[in-house]
Amino acid sequence: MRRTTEPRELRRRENGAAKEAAAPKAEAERYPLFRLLAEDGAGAPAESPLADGELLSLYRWMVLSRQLDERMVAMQRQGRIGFYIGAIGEEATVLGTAAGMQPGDWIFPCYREHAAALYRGMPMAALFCDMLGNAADLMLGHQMPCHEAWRPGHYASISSPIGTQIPQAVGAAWAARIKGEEMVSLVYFGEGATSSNDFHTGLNFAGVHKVPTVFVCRNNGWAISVPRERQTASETIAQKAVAYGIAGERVDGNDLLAVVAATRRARARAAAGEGPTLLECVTYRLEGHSTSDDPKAYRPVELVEPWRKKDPLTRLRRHLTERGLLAEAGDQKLLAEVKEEILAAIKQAEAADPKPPLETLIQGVYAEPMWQQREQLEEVRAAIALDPRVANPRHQS
Amino acid sequence: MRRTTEPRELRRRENGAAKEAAAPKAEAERYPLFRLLAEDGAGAPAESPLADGELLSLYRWMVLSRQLDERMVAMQRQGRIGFYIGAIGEEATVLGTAAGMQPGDWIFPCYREHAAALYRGMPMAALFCDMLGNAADLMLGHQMPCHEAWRPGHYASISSPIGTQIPQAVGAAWAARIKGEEMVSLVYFGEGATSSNDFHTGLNFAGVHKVPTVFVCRNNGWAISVPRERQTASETIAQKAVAYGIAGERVDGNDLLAVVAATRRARARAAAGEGPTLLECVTYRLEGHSTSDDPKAYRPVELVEPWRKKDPLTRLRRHLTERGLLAEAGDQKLLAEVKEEILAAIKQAEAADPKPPLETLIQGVYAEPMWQQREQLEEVRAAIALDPRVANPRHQS
Amino acid sequence: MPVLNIIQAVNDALKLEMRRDPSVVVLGEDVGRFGGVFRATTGLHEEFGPDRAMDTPLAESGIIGTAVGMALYGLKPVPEIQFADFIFPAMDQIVNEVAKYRYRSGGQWSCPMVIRSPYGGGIRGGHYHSQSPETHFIHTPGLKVVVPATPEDAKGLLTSAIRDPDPVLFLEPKRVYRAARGEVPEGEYLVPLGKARVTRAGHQVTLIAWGAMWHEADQAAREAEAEGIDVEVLDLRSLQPLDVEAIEHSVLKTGRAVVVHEAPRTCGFGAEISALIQERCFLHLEAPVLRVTGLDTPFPYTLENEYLPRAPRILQALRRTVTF
Amino acid sequence: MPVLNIIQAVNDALKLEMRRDPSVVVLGEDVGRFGGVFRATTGLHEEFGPDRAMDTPLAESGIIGTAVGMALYGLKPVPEIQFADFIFPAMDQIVNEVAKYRYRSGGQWSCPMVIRSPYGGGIRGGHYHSQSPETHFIHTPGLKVVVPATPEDAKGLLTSAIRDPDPVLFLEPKRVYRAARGEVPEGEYLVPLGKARVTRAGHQVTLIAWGAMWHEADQAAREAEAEGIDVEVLDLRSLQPLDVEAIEHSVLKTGRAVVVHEAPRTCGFGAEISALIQERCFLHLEAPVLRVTGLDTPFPYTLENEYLPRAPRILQALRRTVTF
Ligand SMILES: Cc1ncc(C[n+]2csc(CCOP(=O)(O)OP(=O)(O)O)c2C)c(N)n1
Ligand SMILES: Cc1ncc(C[n+]2csc(CCOP(=O)(O)OP(=O)(O)O)c2C)c(N)n1
Ligand SMILES: [Mg+2]
Ligand SMILES: [Mg+2]
Repeated sequence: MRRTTEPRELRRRENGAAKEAAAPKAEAERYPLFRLLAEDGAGAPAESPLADGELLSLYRWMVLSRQLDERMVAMQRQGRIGFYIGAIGEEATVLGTAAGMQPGDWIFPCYREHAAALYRGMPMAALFCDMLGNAADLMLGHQMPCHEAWRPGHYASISSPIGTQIPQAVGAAWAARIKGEEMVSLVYFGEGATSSNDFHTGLNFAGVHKVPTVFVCRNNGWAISVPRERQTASETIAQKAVAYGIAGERVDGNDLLAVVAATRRARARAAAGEGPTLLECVTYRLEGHSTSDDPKAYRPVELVEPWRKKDPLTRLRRHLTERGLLAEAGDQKLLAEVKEEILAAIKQAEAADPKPPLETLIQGVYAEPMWQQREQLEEVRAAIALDPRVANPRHQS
Repeated sequence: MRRTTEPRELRRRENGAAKEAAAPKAEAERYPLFRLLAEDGAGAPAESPLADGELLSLYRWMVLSRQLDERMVAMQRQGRIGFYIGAIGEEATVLGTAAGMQPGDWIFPCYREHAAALYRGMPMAALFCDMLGNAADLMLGHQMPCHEAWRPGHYASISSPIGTQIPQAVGAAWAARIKGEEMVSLVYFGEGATSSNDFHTGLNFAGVHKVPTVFVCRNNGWAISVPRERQTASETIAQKAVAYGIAGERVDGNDLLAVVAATRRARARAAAGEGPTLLECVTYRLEGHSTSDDPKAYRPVELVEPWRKKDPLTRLRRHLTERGLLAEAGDQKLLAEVKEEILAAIKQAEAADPKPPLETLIQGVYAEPMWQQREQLEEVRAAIALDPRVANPRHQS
Repeated sequence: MPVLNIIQAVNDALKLEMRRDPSVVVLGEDVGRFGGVFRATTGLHEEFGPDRAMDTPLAESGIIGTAVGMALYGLKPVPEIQFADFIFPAMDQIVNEVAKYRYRSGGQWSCPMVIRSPYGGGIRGGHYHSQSPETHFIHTPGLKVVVPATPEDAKGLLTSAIRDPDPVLFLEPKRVYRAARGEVPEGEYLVPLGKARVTRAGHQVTLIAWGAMWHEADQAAREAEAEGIDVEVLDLRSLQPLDVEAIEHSVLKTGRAVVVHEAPRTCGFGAEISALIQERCFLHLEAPVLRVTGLDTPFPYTLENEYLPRAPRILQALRRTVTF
Repeated sequence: MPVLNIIQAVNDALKLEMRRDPSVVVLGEDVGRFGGVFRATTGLHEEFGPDRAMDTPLAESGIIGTAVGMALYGLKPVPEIQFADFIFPAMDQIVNEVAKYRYRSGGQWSCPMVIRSPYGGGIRGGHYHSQSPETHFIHTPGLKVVVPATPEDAKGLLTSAIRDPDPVLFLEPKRVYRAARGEVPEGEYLVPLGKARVTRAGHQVTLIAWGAMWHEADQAAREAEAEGIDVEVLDLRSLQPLDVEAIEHSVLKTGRAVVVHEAPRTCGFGAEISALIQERCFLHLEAPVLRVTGLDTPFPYTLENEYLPRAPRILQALRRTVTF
């Protein structure tokens, strides 16, 4: 057997992953990176889709998202929550796309878009109750942290399996069209998810039936330890739209202005009956995949450094400052407020009973429990009554 | 609810399916139809990849394929076999691709490529034993008709589920590369299969790892009752290659010369380490999907007529005649020979016991039957001994 | 009452429910313009248009995945899987999404739908057109699994399934799709999910079956009667919810039971029924619960009659049980 | 002998088999350069290179689909599914292809492979990182299903699975991945598939478990002993092939049995074992076979201890059985 027959080009591509501007090839030229704000945030943007107030408000959301992520990671380290997965470095992508849609539109999240849930009105304390899986958790303690759902804000339920939400978002928007309602769905997924079965069927179904869905790929460069170059040989994610006869667009995912503008464009196309769009937001996962992951084992820090300089928050802050919307003092105040808001919500969430009641074991399996669930709940209840160890994490004598 | 919100364009596209030369759009221009021989077979081809002897031999294979299909359909109507699915109208695609590969290459069939199995050396009588599922059937009577496998000719096993063979072909070629062997795999599937999960993963894996596989899409216009326009919104199948960063090519699937040339090109690229190719062979399913299907219920005959005129056999016959390789008398003789060969093989196959022995029930489930299979076989054997109706199709008293 | 076969009864139920409730839609491969390869959705495209009888691309995962989104948005999708053998590409959407959507969102959302699919063997389909995959779905909490045996039940159960708040897998016995004919009530007709049907009263042994195999069980019971064996026959109709009371009630009386299914024996639903009976009727059992089932092999082509647990084999099991 | 945990034992077996047989390759998400999210394939990429320890794109169907082709071509692939919960996108390849390839080609071809996957709950993973899907695969003729409980067995069974001519699903108990430590023989070490392990001899009741739950069973048996209940404990190790003789042998002696598993009760493997016992030991049974199992619900997050059939609940079942 030959020692290494792995295609040379694959290794080359991968080693070159750090280098930013590889010689553009045909497809990359057809799908140029759309950008409004300079990479360092300096100077006037090519165009400005947001009024001052909106802009400041979205900046605040981005700050909140970052603070949320940092706080949750800290809480996980302290053992106060079991798991966390955040969006550090991807804030402009998450909030820019959320802001580019209309309030009645439905959002199908992946698992990093907690800020979008809050943006859609989920109370922060409710989000934290989900992190804790406690008695006040809307998810009844059924799901891992970071798997929130918020129906009033048309924010669908998160599941762990990669890609499943994609055809679901298509189905919802298809249903809306059938009902004659103008709703456009938006669905988030990573570039890793483009390899999934459901990416393929979701985009293909949407293409055939011209379903009004905006497909947002957060191309953050990594699927846990697998770099984009090992995920697909296509130069861009946007060009995958060609396979489905739909529109594709590549946007600088760290440029809030560009993300908002591109999302609005895609939404307008969808609403006008011109079909779905695959929107590739080029960004970067600055931290580990989740609190269960330490990227040092597979990702040289040199790869990350250039992206730290492109932090979407710093970039937007500079723009706001140059635009005269934000001064150092105001920024500090905003940060303090946001931290306060988060701490208050955590406190509120932690006040609830850490365990949901025993009945939640069988709630929501069916509209009404069947005899199996009822009997089994009673079995567990009786078992606990006989021996409280049944309900305790450590039962060893 | 609105009466019909189905996108107007979808209906338009579909109604236009009959019209052949729709205004070419961007992608179709990037993937022009490769053709060597004029549609009516007249005149000198643009290039001729086959020597006279090869050409005549392939013509004979195509005639044999057509005769085989017609005979099998007749036998199914007579109740002599249970089911048949053939390749009438798609002979140039099947035999041109098979002939474009090297003998050591592996073929992963879909279910219409019986002629390729024969081309790879499967004895015709063995194929018919599979149609009969009889005691001499290499498949031990386990599979429906038309699900043959022929290992000596590197012709893999057919299964009904659509698309599954695609990543399998990739795995085989990947394995060959790992072992340092120069084998290129070829896999057949219909345009309907491009919607399957396995099409997506197969091409994506092959793209990332530059696996030497030739993906042959027999685009015959229909997936049972679903026309290509309802299968995908992409203008061509070949352009789907863009999504995987691999080569794509569109070829006139009714032009044997073009199919052979394009297959050789794709094979050469694969063998040179330049990666896989998606080869779209544009052809047409002239008959029903299978003997279980009557296309009159969903396909206006007007759609089929233009394609009858483009019959790959007529086209090649004219070319051979003009080239001076075939005269009317020779053609008649060839036809008679082929018919004779088929009849002889049928006779041979029908001579075998129609039922495989009872032990075949449990053979091949595992390398060695486990106790469950052994016990259950004995149960059935004992049951038959007690009551022969156990083994009879009709047991009602 | 008109006499219909099962396909016609299914079609009747779909048509009536689509007339009654504008949110009911059907989708799948070939189900629209063509009306389905078994013609179960014939006429729906004509009557309700392409927005409510939809042809989809060839991808079961996409059919179920989009159906989830439709259900979330308030439609009641009735996706068709052309053959139950082809349900596996959609397994992830069914097991991880459809079945868990209500639970995981704490009841904020649910995605009721009826996944229709012809199942089972005896039609010379080999192992890719004959499988009986009910175990996979009965073992998936959050799903209901319904299998009619007769045209009347096909209509009544399908209607109930469509109105049910939970996702239902509706397996149609294609072996008797056309052969099973019977009177079917006209107009709205419901058979509740979770109620077994005692199709023959008896005292000596309880014979449990469903779907196509109920017809075999019924014949075996008739032949057994001729031999003086008095059989009570249960057609379960719905495997989840399961009418365990009907089973208990019957076995407490007879003390003996035989269960029949086409799927491979190991981990088939017969195992669950056997386990339940011995858990609940232990002191009343006079013989082991016997299973007459498909073999632990894929479904064969030529020897399918030898494989299928048809009446003659069931009869032998009945004899063995009563003489234990 | 070195003391290893289960991950290390798995890694050891993989390394030795890859050294011994150049056709053995591993593939999956994050298994190459990184060495797997649980680090079970650590060092393989370094030692054997990217051609034998392969990172794949994120698609389980592709992992298994390409593994089929590799196996047909003579490699022995050992694909990893990162969590057993994520096996469902590959269900079609496993059920319709891997399991049936030998059968459908009349033995011309076969595609042996070992699909490794961590399974089970108790690690605060919620329902997408805790499932125990063994039933689906035990019910699929053509597959073998193996579940080690200890590091020693993890090594010995994995080695046998890799050398087996049939496809094997190898489920690794992630709850005790690191917690279960024990002496593991160095160098080549095989434990045959299909032989249960009697881990404690007893006369009053047979307690049957496997994988992570065997540890709970073992503890329950020790506590039962303190109460004067004499328990025989069986670790099945391999669910298919199943050592039915070991079960029969034990239950014929004890007349009572309790079976434990994490998966939902309905149609879990406990049902099959219960059915087999009453079919084979009917006249010797002195109490119904009890099942101590997960609930018929998805796996919960917060209340996972209440859900899991741990020692205290098993102990109660033992008491109920012996006093029946
Ligand atoms: C079907 C499935 N397979 C594997 C996993 C394990 N897994 C969780 S996240 C992840 C990587 C996802 O990468 P990407 O789609 O790029 O999203 P990102 O995390 O970068 O936002 C994997 C492999 C999973 N959740 N689901
Ligand atoms: C997974 C799966 N779903 C559905 C079917 C039923 N079916 C058999 S052939 C077919 C159409 C295939 O069309 P295409 O891929 O274009 O191939 P063609 O028959 O035209 O050669 C369908 C839907 C199947 N065999 N497998
Ligand atoms: Mg990513
Ligand atoms: Mg076709």
